Amino acid sequence: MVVFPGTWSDRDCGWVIDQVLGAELRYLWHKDADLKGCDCVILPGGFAYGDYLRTGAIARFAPVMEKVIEFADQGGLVWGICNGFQILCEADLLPGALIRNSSLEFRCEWTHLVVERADLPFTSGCEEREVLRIPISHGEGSYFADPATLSRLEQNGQVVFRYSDVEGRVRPNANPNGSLHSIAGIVNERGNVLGMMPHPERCAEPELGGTDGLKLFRSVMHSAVEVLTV
Amino acid sequence: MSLKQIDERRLREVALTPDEYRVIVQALKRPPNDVELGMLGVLWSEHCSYKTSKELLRKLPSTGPAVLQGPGENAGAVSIGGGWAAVFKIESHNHPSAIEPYQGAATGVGGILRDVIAMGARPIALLDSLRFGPLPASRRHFEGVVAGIGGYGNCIGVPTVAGEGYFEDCYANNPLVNAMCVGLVRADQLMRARAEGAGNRLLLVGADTGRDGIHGASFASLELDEDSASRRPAVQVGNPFLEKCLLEACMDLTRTDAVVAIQDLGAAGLTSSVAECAGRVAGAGARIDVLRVPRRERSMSPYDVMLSESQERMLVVVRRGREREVQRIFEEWDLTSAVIGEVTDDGAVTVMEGEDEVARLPVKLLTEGAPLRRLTGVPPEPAPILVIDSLPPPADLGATLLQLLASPNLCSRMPVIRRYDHMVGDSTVIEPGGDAAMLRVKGTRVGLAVTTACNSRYCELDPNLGAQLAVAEAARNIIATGAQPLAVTDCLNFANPDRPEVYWQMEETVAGLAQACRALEIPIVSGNVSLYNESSGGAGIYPTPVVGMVGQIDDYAERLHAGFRHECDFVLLIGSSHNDLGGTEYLKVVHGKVAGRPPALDLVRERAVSRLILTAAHAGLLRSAHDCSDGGMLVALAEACLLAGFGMRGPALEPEPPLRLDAAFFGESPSRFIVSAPSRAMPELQSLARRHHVEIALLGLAGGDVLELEGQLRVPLSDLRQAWEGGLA
Amino acid sequence: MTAIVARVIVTPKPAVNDPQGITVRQGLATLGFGEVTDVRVGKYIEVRLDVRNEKEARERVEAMCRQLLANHVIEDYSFDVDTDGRSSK
Amino acid sequence: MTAIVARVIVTPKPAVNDPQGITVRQGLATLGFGEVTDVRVGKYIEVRLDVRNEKEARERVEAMCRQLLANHVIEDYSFDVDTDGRSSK
Ligand SMILES: Nc1ncnc2c1ncn2[C@@H]1O[C@H](COP(=O)(O)OP(=O)(O)O)[C@@H](O)[C@H]1O
Ligand SMILES: [Mg+2]
Repeated sequence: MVVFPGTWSDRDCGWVIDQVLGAELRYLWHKDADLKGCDCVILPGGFAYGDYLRTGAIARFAPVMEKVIEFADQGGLVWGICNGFQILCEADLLPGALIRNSSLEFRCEWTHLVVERADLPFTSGCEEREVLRIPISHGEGSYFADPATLSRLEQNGQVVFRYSDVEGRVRPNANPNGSLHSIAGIVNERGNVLGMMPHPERCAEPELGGTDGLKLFRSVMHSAVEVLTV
Repeated sequence: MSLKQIDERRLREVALTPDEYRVIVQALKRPPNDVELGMLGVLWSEHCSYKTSKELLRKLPSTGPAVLQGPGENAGAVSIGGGWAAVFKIESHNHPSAIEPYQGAATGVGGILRDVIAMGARPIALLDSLRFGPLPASRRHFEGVVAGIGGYGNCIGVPTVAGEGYFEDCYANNPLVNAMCVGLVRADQLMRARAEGAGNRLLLVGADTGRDGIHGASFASLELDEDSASRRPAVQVGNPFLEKCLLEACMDLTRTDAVVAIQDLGAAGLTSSVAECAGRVAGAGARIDVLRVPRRERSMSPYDVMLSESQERMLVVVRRGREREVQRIFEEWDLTSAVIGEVTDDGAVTVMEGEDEVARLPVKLLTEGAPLRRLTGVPPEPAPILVIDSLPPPADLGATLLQLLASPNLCSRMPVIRRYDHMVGDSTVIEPGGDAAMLRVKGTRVGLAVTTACNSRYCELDPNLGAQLAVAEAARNIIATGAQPLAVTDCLNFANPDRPEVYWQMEETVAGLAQACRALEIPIVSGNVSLYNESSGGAGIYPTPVVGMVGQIDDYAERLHAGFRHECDFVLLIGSSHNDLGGTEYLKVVHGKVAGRPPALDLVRERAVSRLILTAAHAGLLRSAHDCSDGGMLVALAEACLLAGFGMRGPALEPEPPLRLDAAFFGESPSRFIVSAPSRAMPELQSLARRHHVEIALLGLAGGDVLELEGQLRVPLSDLRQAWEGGLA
Repeated sequence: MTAIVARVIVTPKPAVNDPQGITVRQGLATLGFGEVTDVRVGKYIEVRLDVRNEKEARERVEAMCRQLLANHVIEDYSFDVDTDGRSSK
Repeated sequence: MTAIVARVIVTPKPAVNDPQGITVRQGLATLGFGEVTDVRVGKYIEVRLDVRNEKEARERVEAMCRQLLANHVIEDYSFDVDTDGRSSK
């Protein structure tokens, strides 16, 4: 779990990992120069460096990011949630950019996501076309990429989550932020770097309104163990 | 020393009266120099000295078995079980928000967070209680304030989980922005901002000091007038990112025993934080050197440094010799810190500029020297009488309900709530939108319910009763979640107290708060006063005593939501209805009147109803509970449907005379709840109600997609939703 | 009617805190741009408008700045206008 | 060493939709500025730096823009540098 100054989902994600799942958790400080042997690196939500200038722009240059990029290049699992997704785009680990919500407003609300890829280490516990209910919380989560990049993403099946209605239909009024192609999460070509705007750590226990988020954490945990035993 | 020798303009600038100046000269046996005058001016402002309200506030009950810290510290604290303490406080940022809505509201949030952090607690929730003039004219204020609160809270990662928003003519020029923060700390690690131990070091941490907001405290103690424009640089720009780092660093401080105290810098900046910190320890003083204060701008005078209200700064009292250890913690977060002085035992605040002494004032003179203002209250003209017999009965109940649901004072708050991150922290087990919100205390089963309440229209009509009703409503919000009310923090917003009617309102309000809090056994552990919410020429605001309350439930698995949970559950009205139409939203919206007496409150009945609800909730008899407040029973019923996503069907409601039909539906009698329960729970519920001497009436069965009372009213849920969700558009 | 483009720059007033500027300067320093002594971050607003002449354009843009584009409590503004009406394309 | 001020303007690329610009234009229209045909909102960044000469300043600021100040996916940038080093003070 990487912590930048201004990160705030670190403790929430950390809670799910070690209290709900009982997995082993290490915090990585933005000044750290190694990844302490982690199997999966999570870049959690927040406002790293205040998101000043642009979301993720300054965080992308934190010392720890050099190691994260190396790790990703070697096929390590990297998972960016919300601010983490924005940082991954700034760091060019994922294509495109996240711009201001089309409403120009911050949005914190429950959304539905349709799972387009269930064969990834992050989604192996989901069914393809399954609809997940996961909240968003961001002011700049509108996914943008140029047409060529978008069609490459679509062709390669790199779109992992799309905003949808309860039934899984992708429709403009189910798109909370104006993302192109209703994109809520994408993966890199190799399939080891995932970025998503919604917050799965906020729905990993029934008392918080749902447990769909836990499916993603479980998937990651199992994949990490598999990678280890292979 | 005669008054002639001091320029009157200069006195006005520091907001001191000639009388106050005389007291200063007498106490010092010399005229104060310019820096001293500025320091006294800010600390003697109403905002810091409470010179108008102190006497009154003494009447408020502040003790109770759960109280760990009452008024007098940066925030109050109560024990919530499991070794944890809840720390909370409410504060106004009305004047800055009137001038610059976004930054005013944002820095209000920043300020109240620091009060909680100073107690060693981690903030876990924010609440905002807001009042504006009617839309659309006041949209700029409304949009700016909401964006500012979200801008700060969302960035720092503390959820904004509850609050209020009202729209009334009286707030058009004087919007109210009251922010409340709740934090958690282990009870044995609760900190107090006391400057103990001569020789201990004073460390200033966080933002560099600039020329922001000089005289902000005095500014908050004046009426807004034409001149306010020229004082505009008094508005500050907040940096929530910096405060997030400050917050985390302060939490890290608990790892060391090198820290004696933490004090936030708020209104009146360094001057007040140093003086207050020293003032809490008999005989203590402080000596600081302004040259050691890190600055944002060149050529700042000692005056500027002492009075600057730059945000995101904290004063830390560190054991002598352990400075490096503490500074290293701040360095880890890339925060600037500087030793700017030390604690002394000479009972004075001494300000040096290098080798030169630029100010030296007795701590007691600064913190307690302001002569109390003894004002007299005179009741105003009595409120317009309401002859309810003259009110025509509602022609169409359904249409009236829709009209009320669409009223900006009653409609859905979702357009605001969704702009606040209300989930961060993974603790929000009751989301905003119902009555109180609830946060779990991670690692325990304890739930903390939080709310704010105040119907200022009631307070305008009868400030004493209005204040009681505010306490009762806040308590009911807490009880509706199944939690037990624990303690209150209050923000007393008034117009200009120099007007005898306003001072009378203050007296009555405090009497009402005290009475209700005593009767319900809920102590007031912190609060804030904001006066002069009045524009020259224009009218002042309604008396607005905002009541912030926290409550506790041992196991949050037993919590109740406001919306119905299951179709086919029984829907019941608990409590009795009377012809309480005075001051209601119905009277205002439908009949265009603000008149009459507010709804009558019987605190003994209020307690009986609360006990019934809590007993039933605890026994697992209830599926949901929602308190009836603004808009009355029918609005509460519609809200319970809307939150559930399904309707309710029941027989026509035939009130027994002398209860009028409009009062039964839209009257705002307090001490009532709409609850739902599974059929099997009915016998036990009925006998419980009998035992508590509380009325219980079956309204119908939950379910379907209409709200229907046969032959009386039939409205599709979609129509209700359209009215309710569009009210703020 | 002439198509005119006005380029408005809105900056935080000199005495006003600019957290964004401070953070960007620190970011630049981390990246090795230690020669940077100060950063202020403001807004750039490009307004295209149809008016009779440049003089009218100036008056109108001045009015826009005062009424909407700048928050005069904490911001200053300046602008220039240009008749070519193309710019930044 | 010379004190130099660079004024950097970062604008959304034409293909990126600019909801802020649209909202500002609507706001202006409501206020009676119907003559406004288009608004784009970008950033203005004023960087002060100590360098040997203007040429070095240009190179350094260009590097800052490429690395940090603008995101090439969504933004364009332009800047000028000025030796007087006073401006907006
Ligand atoms: N209306 C009130 N009721 C109870 N306590 C109050 C009230 N107003 C102020 N206080 C208490 O008086 C003290 C000083 O208040 P204030 O100046 O607002 O605090 P701070 O300096 O931390 O901002 C605090 O302990 C506060 O809780
Ligand atoms: Mg305080």
